[in-house]
Formats: sequence, C-alpha cells, structure tokens
Amino acid sequence: MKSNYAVLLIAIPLLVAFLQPLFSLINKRLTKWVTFLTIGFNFIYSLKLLNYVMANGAQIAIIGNWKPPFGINLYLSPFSMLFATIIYFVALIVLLVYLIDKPTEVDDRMSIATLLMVMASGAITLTGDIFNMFVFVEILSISTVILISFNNKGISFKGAFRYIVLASLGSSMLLLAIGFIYGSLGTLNLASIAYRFNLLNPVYASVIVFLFMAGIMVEAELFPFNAWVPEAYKGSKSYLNALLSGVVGTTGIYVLFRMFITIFGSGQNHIQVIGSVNFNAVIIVIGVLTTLIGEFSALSQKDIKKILAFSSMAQMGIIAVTIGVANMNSINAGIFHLINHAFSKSLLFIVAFPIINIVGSANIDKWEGLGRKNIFLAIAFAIGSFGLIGIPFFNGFWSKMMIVESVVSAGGWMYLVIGTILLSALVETFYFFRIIFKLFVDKKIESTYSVHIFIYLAILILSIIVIYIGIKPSFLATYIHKAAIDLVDKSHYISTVLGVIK
Amino acid sequence: MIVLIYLSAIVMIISALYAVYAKDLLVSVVALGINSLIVSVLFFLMHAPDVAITEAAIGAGLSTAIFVFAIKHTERKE
Amino acid sequence: MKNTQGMVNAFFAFLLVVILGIFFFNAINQPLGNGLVLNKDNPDLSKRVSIHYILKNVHNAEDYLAQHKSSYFRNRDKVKSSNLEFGKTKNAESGSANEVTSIVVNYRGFDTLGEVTVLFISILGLGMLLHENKKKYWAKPSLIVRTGANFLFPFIVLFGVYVFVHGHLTPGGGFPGGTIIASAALLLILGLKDFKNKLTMTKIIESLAGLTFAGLGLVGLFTNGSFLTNFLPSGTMGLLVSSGITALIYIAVGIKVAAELSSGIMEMNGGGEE
Amino acid sequence: MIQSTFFYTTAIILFLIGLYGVLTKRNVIKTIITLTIMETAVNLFLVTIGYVKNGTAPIFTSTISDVHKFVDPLPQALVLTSIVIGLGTTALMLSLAIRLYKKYKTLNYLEMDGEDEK
Amino acid sequence: MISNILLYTMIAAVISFALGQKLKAVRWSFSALFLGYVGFQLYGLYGQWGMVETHNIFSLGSINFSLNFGITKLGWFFAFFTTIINIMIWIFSIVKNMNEKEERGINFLWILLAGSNLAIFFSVDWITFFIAWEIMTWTSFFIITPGWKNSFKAANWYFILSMFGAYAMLVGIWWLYATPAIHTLNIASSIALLAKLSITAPGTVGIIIALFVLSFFAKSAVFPFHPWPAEAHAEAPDDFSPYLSGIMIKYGLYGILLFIVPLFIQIMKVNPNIAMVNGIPVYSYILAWFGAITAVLGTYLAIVSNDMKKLAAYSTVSNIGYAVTSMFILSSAGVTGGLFHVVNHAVFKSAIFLSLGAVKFRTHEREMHKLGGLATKMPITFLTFLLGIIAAAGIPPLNGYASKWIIYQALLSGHFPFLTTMIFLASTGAFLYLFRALHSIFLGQLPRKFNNVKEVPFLMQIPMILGILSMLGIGYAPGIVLKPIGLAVKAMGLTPMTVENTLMVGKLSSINTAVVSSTFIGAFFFAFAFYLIGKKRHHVEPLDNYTAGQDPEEFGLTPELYHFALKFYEPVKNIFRPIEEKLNIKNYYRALVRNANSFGATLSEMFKLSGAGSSMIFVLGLVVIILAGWML
Repeated sequence: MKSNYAVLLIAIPLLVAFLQPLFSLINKRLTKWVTFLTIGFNFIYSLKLLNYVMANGAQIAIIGNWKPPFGINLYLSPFSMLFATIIYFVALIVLLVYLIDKPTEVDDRMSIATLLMVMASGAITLTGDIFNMFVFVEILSISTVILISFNNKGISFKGAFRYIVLASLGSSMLLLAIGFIYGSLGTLNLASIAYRFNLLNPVYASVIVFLFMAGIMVEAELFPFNAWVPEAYKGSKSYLNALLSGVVGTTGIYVLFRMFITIFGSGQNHIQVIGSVNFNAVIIVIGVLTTLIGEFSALSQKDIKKILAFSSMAQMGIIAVTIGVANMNSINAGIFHLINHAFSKSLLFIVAFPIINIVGSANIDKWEGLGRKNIFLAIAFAIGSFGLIGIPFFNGFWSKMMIVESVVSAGGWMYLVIGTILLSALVETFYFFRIIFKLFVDKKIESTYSVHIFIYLAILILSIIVIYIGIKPSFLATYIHKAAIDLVDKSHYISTVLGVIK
Repeated sequence: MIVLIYLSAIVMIISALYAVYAKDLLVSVVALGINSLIVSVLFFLMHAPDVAITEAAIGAGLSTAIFVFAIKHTERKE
Repeated sequence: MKNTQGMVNAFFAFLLVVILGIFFFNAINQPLGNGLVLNKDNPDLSKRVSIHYILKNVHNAEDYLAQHKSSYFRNRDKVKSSNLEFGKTKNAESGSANEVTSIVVNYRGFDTLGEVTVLFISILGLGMLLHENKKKYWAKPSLIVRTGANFLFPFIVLFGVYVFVHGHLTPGGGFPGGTIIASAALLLILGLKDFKNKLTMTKIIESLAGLTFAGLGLVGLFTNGSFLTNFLPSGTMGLLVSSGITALIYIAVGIKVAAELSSGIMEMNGGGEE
Repeated sequence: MIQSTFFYTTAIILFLIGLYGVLTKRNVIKTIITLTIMETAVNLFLVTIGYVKNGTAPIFTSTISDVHKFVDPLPQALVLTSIVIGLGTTALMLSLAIRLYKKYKTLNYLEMDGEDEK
Repeated sequence: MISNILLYTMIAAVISFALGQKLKAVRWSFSALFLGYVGFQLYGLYGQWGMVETHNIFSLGSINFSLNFGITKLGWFFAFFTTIINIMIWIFSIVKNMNEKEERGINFLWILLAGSNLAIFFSVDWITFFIAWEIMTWTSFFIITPGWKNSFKAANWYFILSMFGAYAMLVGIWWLYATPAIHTLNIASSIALLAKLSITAPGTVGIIIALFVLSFFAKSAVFPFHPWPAEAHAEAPDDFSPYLSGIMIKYGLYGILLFIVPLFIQIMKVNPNIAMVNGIPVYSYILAWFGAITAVLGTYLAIVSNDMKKLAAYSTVSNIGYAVTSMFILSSAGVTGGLFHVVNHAVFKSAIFLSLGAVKFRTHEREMHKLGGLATKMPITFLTFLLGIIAAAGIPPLNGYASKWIIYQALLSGHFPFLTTMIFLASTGAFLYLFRALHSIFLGQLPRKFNNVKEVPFLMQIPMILGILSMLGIGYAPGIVLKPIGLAVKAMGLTPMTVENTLMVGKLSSINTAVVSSTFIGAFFFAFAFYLIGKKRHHVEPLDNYTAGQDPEEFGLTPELYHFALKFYEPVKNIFRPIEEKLNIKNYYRALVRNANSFGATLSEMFKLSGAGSSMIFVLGLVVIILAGWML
C-alpha cells in the first residue's frame, strides 16, 4: 500500500541518526550537512504526501502489518500533513542558519539532537497511538534540553534544568493518563479511544483529560507549565529559539487541537462538558491567563530573546483560546494563526541572531541605529513584527481578524475574553513598535561582524512567505479549510482508521 | 504472605518519605535504591517477571550508581 | 523572610497534593454503574485489546472487525483462536513464547524503536554536557574488589548476553540484558585503577546495533509493505531459533543498550575521550 | 490473594509524595530523586492495571500454557519502556546538575544567580 | 476606477522612493504632480454615485474577505477637499525638504498615507474601512517618528490611543457581523439594520455605538483623548503637521458622519421609545456635550501653551470640538455647519501651520518667547498667519465666519442654551491665544540673531498665497462648498439648507456673505487710506531711553527684554491651577502606564523566582484552572 511508505518520514531520520556517530568520527561538519539533507528529504516527501492527501482524503500508514486498533498506525490527513510540512520547513530554514554558525566540538551531538527533535515533532503530528505519542514527546523534550544547553552558559543550564523538570513532571502525568485510559477503555489506539470515550464515567473521564492536559501544556507553553520559557529562550542561541517556538510550540498546540477536538471532543459540537467540568472554559481561562502574563511580562523586558519568548507564549495563549471557543470559524482561525505565528516568529528569531552579533548584545537599548548600519535586517525585523502583530496585508492580520470574529460570535462572557486578548495585543503592538522605532533611530554603530549569505537567504525566504500570505492568503485558505474539516469530523477520523461508523 | 506484602508496601512509603526528607543526599539515594528494590519485588509478586528484572537492573542497580557518580562530582550535604 | 516563603510554598504544595489525591482516589473508587471505569477487583481481559496479543489471533480479529464492524467491540471473545502449546505450535502469529517480548518487539515494535532513540539521545546529551569532565580519583579499591572485578567481569557479561539472547523465551530481554553488561563495565571502573574510557569503540558498536534494528525494520517495509514486519518465519514457539526478527531485534537492542549505558557511565565517571 | 486496590493506593501515595517533593525541595539532586520516585510510582500503577487475581506470568513455558490465567502483558510492555525512559531523563538531569554545580558552586536552586542573569 | 487610482498611488510611492538621494526636489514635485493628476481624476468621478467595485481576497470558514470601494457623496466630498489641501502642502514641502535627511522615507510613507486616506473615504464595507484605517495609522506613526531621538515619547501616546481605538472598532465590526439580526459588513445596510435592532435590543446597540464612538473620538482627540495632538503635531516634521491637523484628525469626524450621525437619525425615525432631550436622543446630546468640553479644554490648553505648534494643535482640538457639537445636534443646519467647519478648519489651519513651518524653516525655533518682530522680515508669511488667525477667530470676510454662523444658527434654533454658551466661550477664548501668537511671533521686538532672516523662497510662498485666496474665496462665496455638502446632508436623510452662491438662509435669519465681505473689505481700505494719509510716523527705538548717555548695550538692555511673550497668560493659568491639579487627564494616563509597567515587572519577576517561589504560582495556577472548570 502506497501510504505505508509515509513511515519513512520517521524511519529515515532515525536510521541517519544512528549512523551520525560514525559520520562524526570522519568530520564534525559533515553531520551538520547530513542533518540538513535528511530534513530536506523529509520536507519534500511530506509536501508530496500533503498534496496526495489533499487530493484523495485521509489515509493511514500501518506499522508491523497489524491493522489499527491492534497495531500502531500513522494518520495522514490534511491537518496532520499540513503541520508536519510546516514543522519540517521551519526546521529546514533554521538548519540553513545552523550550517554556517561557528563550529564547536559538540556540533555532531547537537546536529543529531536537532535531527531527532524535528523527527519527533513530525512523528507526534502523524502518530495515531497514544503511547507512541508519549514516547515521541519524550524524545522531543530530551532533545530540546540538549538544544537549550548547546549555548553552554550558566543561564542555559538553568533553563534546560527547569524545562526537563517540568517536562518529566508532565510526562509522568501523561503516563498516568494513559494508564487510566488503558485501564477503562482497554485500548491505546487514538481512534478507538475517540470511538468509545463517551462511554466513560464522567468524573473518571475528566481526570483523564486534566492529566493529559497537564502533560501537553509543557510543550505548548501554556500558563502553569511555562515557567521554563524565559530562561530557556534566554539561554539558547537565538536562531535555535526559532526551533523552540516554531517547532516545539506548534507541536504542543497541534496535540491540543487533535486531542481536544477530535479525540476527547463529542463529534460535531466539539468539546463537551465531561461530568461537572466544562473543558471549554478551562482551556479559555488557561489561554487568557497565558496571554495576559506573556504580554505584560514582555512589556518590562529589555532582552530581545526574553521579549520574543514571552510574545510566543502569549500567541500560544491566544490560539488556546480559539481551541476553547471551538466553533468552526475559531478552529480555522486557530490553525491559520498557528501557521502565521510559526513563520513570523521564526523570522524574528533568525533576524535577531545577526543583529545580536552586530550590536554585541541582546539588550534592545543598544540596538539603536541598526537601521543605519544594515537596512536589510531592520526591514526584515519590521516585516516579521508586522506579520506577528497583524498589520493589514501581512500574514497575521487575517488570522487575527478571524480570531476576533469567532470569539465575539461565541457571545456571553466571551466579550471579557476578547477584551483581555485585544488589550494584550495592544501591549504587544506597543513593545514591537518600540523596538522597530529603536532600529530606525539615527545613530552610528560600528561593528566588524559580517552577515553570512545563508542568513540573508533564510531571512529572504521567510519574509517573502510572510508578505505573500498577507497579500494572497487564498492558496493557504484551501489547505486550512480542509484541515479544519478533517479535524472537526470525528466520525470520519474513526471510520478511516477503524472502518467503523460511529 | 499477605502480611509480607503489606509490610513491604509500608517500607516502600517510608523509604520514599525518607528519600524526600533526608538531609544527606547519599542517604536519600540509598533510600531511593531500597524503594526501587521493593518495587521490583512487588512486580515479581504481581507476575510481571520481565518488569521485575528490568526494574532491579535499572532502578536499583544503575540509577543508584549514576546518582552516586553525580554526588561524587557535586556535594553531599543538602 | 526565606523560610516563611518556604512555609507558604509548602502549604500551597500540600494543598495541591491533597486536591490531586482526592481527584485520583475519587477516580479509582468510582462505582461500576454509570459508564466504563477502572475495574479493580478482577479486570476482565477480554474487554481489552491485549486478549488478541495473548491468544495471538490479531489477524483473525482484524478480519472479524472488517466484517462485523462496530459489533466487534461488544463480543471480542468470539474471534477464532488456535490453542497454543509451548514447543508444538508452528508459525504462530508472533512466535515468541514470552508474551511481553512479542508485544514489545513485534506488535508494538515502533515504541521500542522510539525507546531506543530516547536512551540514545539522553546518553548523547550526557556526553555533550560532561565531555570536559575531569576524572576524580577515588580511594584505591580494596584487594577484594580489584581481584573480584577481573574475575567476575566475563561471567556478568555472559549472564547479560544470556538474558538478552533468550529475550523471546524467558523473562528479561534487550533492556535488562544491556543494563547487566553495563553494570559489568561499572564493576571494571570501580575495580581497575588505570581504567581508560573506550568511548570510540562503544560509539561504533552502538551505531551498528542501531543500524541493524532500523535496517531490519526497513527491510520489512520494502519486502512486506509495512515497517517492522516480521519477514522471517516464526518457527515453533519455545525453541531458541524462533519468532523471526523479534530475537534479532532484541539482540540488537541488548547490544545497543549495553554499549550506550557503559559509555554513559564512563563519561559520567570522567576522564574524557580515549 | 492480594487486593489490587492496595497497590493502587500505594502507587498514588508514592506519586503524591514525589509531587510534594518536587514542588517544595530546592536542592537540584533532591528534585531529581523525587522525580524518580514519581516515575516508579507511575510504573507500579501501570503494572497493577494489568494484574489479574491469581493469574500467572504471561510466558509460555513447558509447564504453563493455560492462556486464560495469564496476566495482561501490555501494561508490562509499557512499563518496560517507561523505566528506560526514566533512566534516560535521570541521567540527563544529573549531568545538568553536575554542570550547574560546576558553574554556580551550589546545588540550591535559589542561590544560583550568575552574572549573565540580567 | 478607484482601485486603480490606489494602485497607481502604490506604484508612485515606489517610484518616488527609487529616485536617488540627490533628486529631492524632483521627488517631491513628482508626488505633487501625481496628486494633481489624482485630484483631476477625482473631479471626473463627481456624480457617479453608488458605483461599487469589489475585489475578494479569500474566504475561510463562514467569512469571505473582500475589498470593496464605492463613491458616496460624503466620501467624495472629503476625498476631494483633502487631496486639494494635500497638493498645497506638498508644493510647500518641495523646498522645505531640501536639507532634510529623512525625507526619502517620509515621502514614501506619505504617498502611501495619501492612498490610504482615499481608501478610507471610498470604502463601502467595514473590512476595507478597517484595513485603510490601520494602514493610515501605521504610516503616520513612522512619518511622525522618522528616526529622531525624542520623537518616540511624543508619538507613543498617539500610537497607543489610536491602536486602542482601532481594536475597539475591530470588536465593534465583528460584533455587528456576529449578531444574527445584522450579520453584514456593508456600512449602509448595517446602519439600517442596527436602527431596527435598537427597538428590540437597545443594550447591544448601545455598546456597539459606544465602541465605534470610542474609536472615532480617540482618532479625533475629543475630550477624554485630547492630550495626544499637542506632542504629535509638535514633534512631526514641519510640513507634515499641516497634513496631520488639517486632514488626519478629521478621520474621526468622517467616521461619525459616515456611521454614527445617520444611525442616530434612523433611530430617531424608526424607534418611538427613545429618551429624547428637546428633540434629539439623549446619548447624542451627551456626545454633543463631549464636543463642547473639548472645545473649551482645547482653548484653555492653547492659551497656556508656550510652543507655537502646540498652540496650533490645541486650537485644532477646540475646532474639532465645535464640529462635533454641531454634528451631534442632528439638525440639518447642525450637520451642514459641522461639515462646513471641517473644510474651513482644514483650509485655515493648514495655512497657519504652513506659515509656522515657514517661520521654523527660517528661525529653527519653536518657543514663542524666543521669536518676535518677524513681520517686517517675512511679510507674506505674516500676511498668511494674520488672515489665518482672523479666519480661525471667525471674523466675517474670511471662511471661518461662514461655518461658525451656521453652527450658531443650528445651536440657537435647536434651543441648546448651555451648549451655545460653551461654544461661544470657546470661540471668544480663541481670540486670546490667536492674537497672542500673532504678537509673540510677528509683532514685538526682533531678536538680534534673526536680523538677517529673509522671506521663504517663492515656491514655499505659493501654497500660502493659495491658502489666502481660498480663505477669502470661501468667505466671499460659501455656496461653492455648501452645495456638495447639501448633497451629502440629503443622503443622510435631512433636508439641506437653502443656499445660493453667496446667500445662506438659516432658520432664524439669512445672510448675504457677498455684502458682508465687501463692507469689511471697504472698511479695511478706508482705514488703510487713513494710514497712508496720516503724518509720517517716527519709529522710536526701544533702546533709545534714559540710560543717561551710557550705551544701552553695556547697561545690559537688549531688544529681547522688551519683547513680553514668555509668561503671557500666567494669571489665567493661576486661576485654573487648583482645578488642573485635581483632574488632569495626563496624570491619569501616566499613572496608567506606571501600573502597566509594574504589573509586567511583577509577572516577569514571578518567572525569575527560582525553585520555591515559582512553584507557588504553579500551584495557584493549577487551582485556579480546576476551579474555572467547575464554576464556568
């Protein structure tokens, strides 16, 4: 069966990762190129699969020749393939910059960790089995720790340690949830969980969902579990932060989307009230708290990496609110916003890397006058932040409009929610305006750092995407529309995987 | 037989509390070793020999060794 | 001020622990009445997917599900299954006598592949963080330990190899076997004074073992159309040469875990590359 | 034979002790120890899910092959993987602890503020 | 037709940016010429009412986003007169930008701003309106702060308030779209449906109106939001201030005329049970009061300000107050008066700002007490400023008088005694700061350092002369402007005033402006003749006094000492000092900023707390979330 070959997206990077130690004996820089080429292969192959899936609907890839409820399967649908492709693309751009970073003696281990991290996040979006997702979440968190401590400063170890403590706390809760699920439903396959989830005793089911949320919120940078964000982002290199927020954050939110709307959701009207706990409200409260904390903490920060860290935390909060609101428009808006955020945030992080080297420090007060020194970087930073804030004809604008529409149309106390979100958006617009203004101030900066051509290439590609989505978002809209339908349609998910109509 | 199991469970909880509250790190690592040893015995009694061997080899054996190495490289007192 | 803040924090932590405790106990002791719940006294295995792993009739169950659609979930035990006899049944579905190994490697082999990568990446991270770790010299090992180390090392390694070679027959498998060999390496570190880390050699073994595991999986993909299929005949259950690639995979896993953990301990012990 | 509720309660109590330790303890290595306790507790919980009263180990041997008395092998497979994952994370955390100690000369998390904090 | 005008504007912006650093004059004249072409095209569009062009961008979920432009009477009127004034300003900035370093960026953004300005006036549905609104907001920020160090603090108030307004409008728009009864993005149909809805759900309609009013008031600096124009205009480049206070501050008024006023009129027609206050809905009366308060506050702040551009900015705020008050009394005279005053204010305020720009171009000085006696040195600038402030004060021969006359007609015929007194107080107060500015800058003693100040080059004088001619022209024959206004007022459902070229017929009385202006001009020439006949005056040097033969220079006397301009209205300031301490809006805003920053600092501090502290917040967070699950 042709779609079974989709497992190559995971098998090939694993095979290459196991071989990398041998390559590293030959030459350390070689491992960087091998990682870049493997992720390139992954991107092209997932692009092909995405178009195949968009053409003839969702497929499943079977592993070990055991059909789904019994064996492990990958679920290839417009929604999962879209996000796998975006994750591979963002990783490819970041690796382009990593290729030309100054060599260190741990480069071989670092390139293996990046390869496995990107493979794991791609696998999480594809997998159809809950324990398999747990194992890949584990690979993701360990390789993120390595990514953070690559910069090998004091703060990066602190950030890495705090991350791994929260991640292992989250994964024990995840494992507990898997235990509860297996104890009652007797299956690990996501589709059969979805199929028989509403037979569960309500109190029992709410415990499962709370535990599962605790496990995933670490990656998705949502409120109680995102204490690691500022130190981890400050500690790691700024272009690698694009991986942290673009890849890890996107995967975390992807899992929230998939689990809360397709698996735990109640079919057409999405998340239902399980027992006495209304999970829509829980996610919305989490999202609003995260956005408020993220935006206001970023207001008082002076370090660009921390500002961008808090701003990516806040954007994740906004997307969590769209999951909570869970009507058709808000899911479209959430997916669109997640894609926009992945592109514009990675652009900002990648632009910040050469700027920090030129100016010599990450403190934005020292960035004054950069526009005079290197106009291209200043304009790219402006494009990135316009894309993030949502200026008309930049990519964030359309998704922000849809978010406001969907939250407002939900009525009731949603007006309070949209009020806080727009207040924090105002704060975000302000501190980005402050940075852009500082860039264009008329002041002299001397520095000898010359920006490598690959960095310019990466920035150019991302800026073109940010502007192109802004001006003509219709090509992306078809993908998002199909993805949203695939996400919301629970019985289609079950019938493609198990062949059983709900 | 049942009394033995209840007793081992109580010892497990006590060793866990001890591991959390002990001031000296080596003592709490040893308490941790005891805890995972008793757990592997319980696994065995629950007819899970595979898990028992793995827990014994990894939990009791290697984890304790790694902890001791770590304490060797850092400091002993809390 | 610090300890009052500690006290307040301890109180809040205790508050949370109590809330979660109520949560869990309430969930555990839910009455069986409304809706499925964790059946504590005698969990009925036929309600779980593992009944097919035990009876090794997953393929029959797949066909049954294909025909009877949603009614399959109510009467799982109606799926036809052949009785299994140690040493007698030939070419059973997964062929390994140890059910846990058949699940770990055969039915859910993908998890184990992920699992091996977890260990690979964490030891790699360990190596990255500690690669300039200078060796702290311990007190001189006593006579007993020194001689014991030299004497016992081969036997522990032999026992480890035995454990993971018979993974598919007796309890234990790749992971405990590898750990036992690693503890043999630990014994050597404690015993010999002038122990030099042999990291490059372990690195080569480790990547070759990993290669065999993933390679076997890919062979399965290209010959039988899906990753990690058991393309070798599974022979009679109970014999050493049985259950197709499960035994081979578990041996590869055993070697890989052994090499990884011993290189991990060497790096943790310090003294850097050799 | 043994009532499995007993094991469930021990597992949950151990988990809560571990959670309490993580939230209150400031020493880096103590936090790692408490996390390991939590992981063992979860493993115990998972194995108890598969426990069948007066069942036998799920391994065919020359003497035992009565299939219906087998204990559930799947949770054991999960625990096998999760123990090794626990080892992996503990090893990584301990190496982080060593590097933190080398940098800040203390294991108490509160006193670790290096100069590059600002 | 409109969309390719906008497309050409984009292309023109890029072309003019591409011109080299040295071709400054070519750049600005090219943009002036281009805008002339656009003005000509607009003139051609007069009469094609109701022509709509739509371009759909994409559709996702249940919304499809499309840009649609259409020509409405109100929109065409605003677009035409703003383009004319913009051409005038760009002629002025050809020379002014000779030695300006940042002018290349400013030009690029300004052409985009002109494009978005047209897009606002021609947008027919809310999305296009909002897009044009935000592009306008963003481009104007970067023009005000083109990289000068201290301009950030000035512009950040403008930035926060207008973004706050924009987001309020965003919620309003999508609330309109989300309520099932309305569910449309088209502006005209949303007015009609909203009016119908006000019968059944007055609460929602009230909130939606409040959101829109908030956004328009924030943009037009009405009472609670009045502090931002002072700094923004002062710090903006000198040729951009006339655009900022002539045109940009009117977008809020355009919004009010586009949506709020017709809505109130519809509600008055459709909804019987509305609380009425002598003929108009109560909330419209309240908003009129907001306008009145802005007028008085603007005048007071102008009186006490010492920087000439700030003075002009506060006078703009008070003029906006007049327009808002007259619009919200919902009578045809009121709306016509408001609209007419918007045009007149744009004309004379840009004339005033152009002359101030000319003064600053020559003297590089903004504080009034450092200037003085420039009348002889810069006659044309002096003449423009003189006629500008006469028009601002509303004295007959010039255009200010005509619109103020209509406003008073509306207020008195509508029986609003208190509003009339407030407006009267504000406009008489205008005399105080206007003549003070004239005296401090042009009359009085010429400081020594400005001895060799020459008149500005001829090219910069052209717009000033055009300003004078248009002020006199509109003053003489207001009918030219009042006819298109009448069309716009009729479109809103009110009967327009009967108007001839030089005759205006109000409810209480009618006036023939030709007669009035000719009498004033006659009186002026008569006085001028007297001035010429009179005996030759002997100019007494201020320093020629009793210093007992000693040279006044060593005595320390300098002409500047005799130029009394520093604390001109100190007594007025002392009268209102106790009130100002208590309810000063600026302190309230500063407190708001301080709280936001400290709230942010404590939150980020929460993350820095390692170990014990942060787990407390972790625990609190979990408890809050679990409770939220139960309660909500």
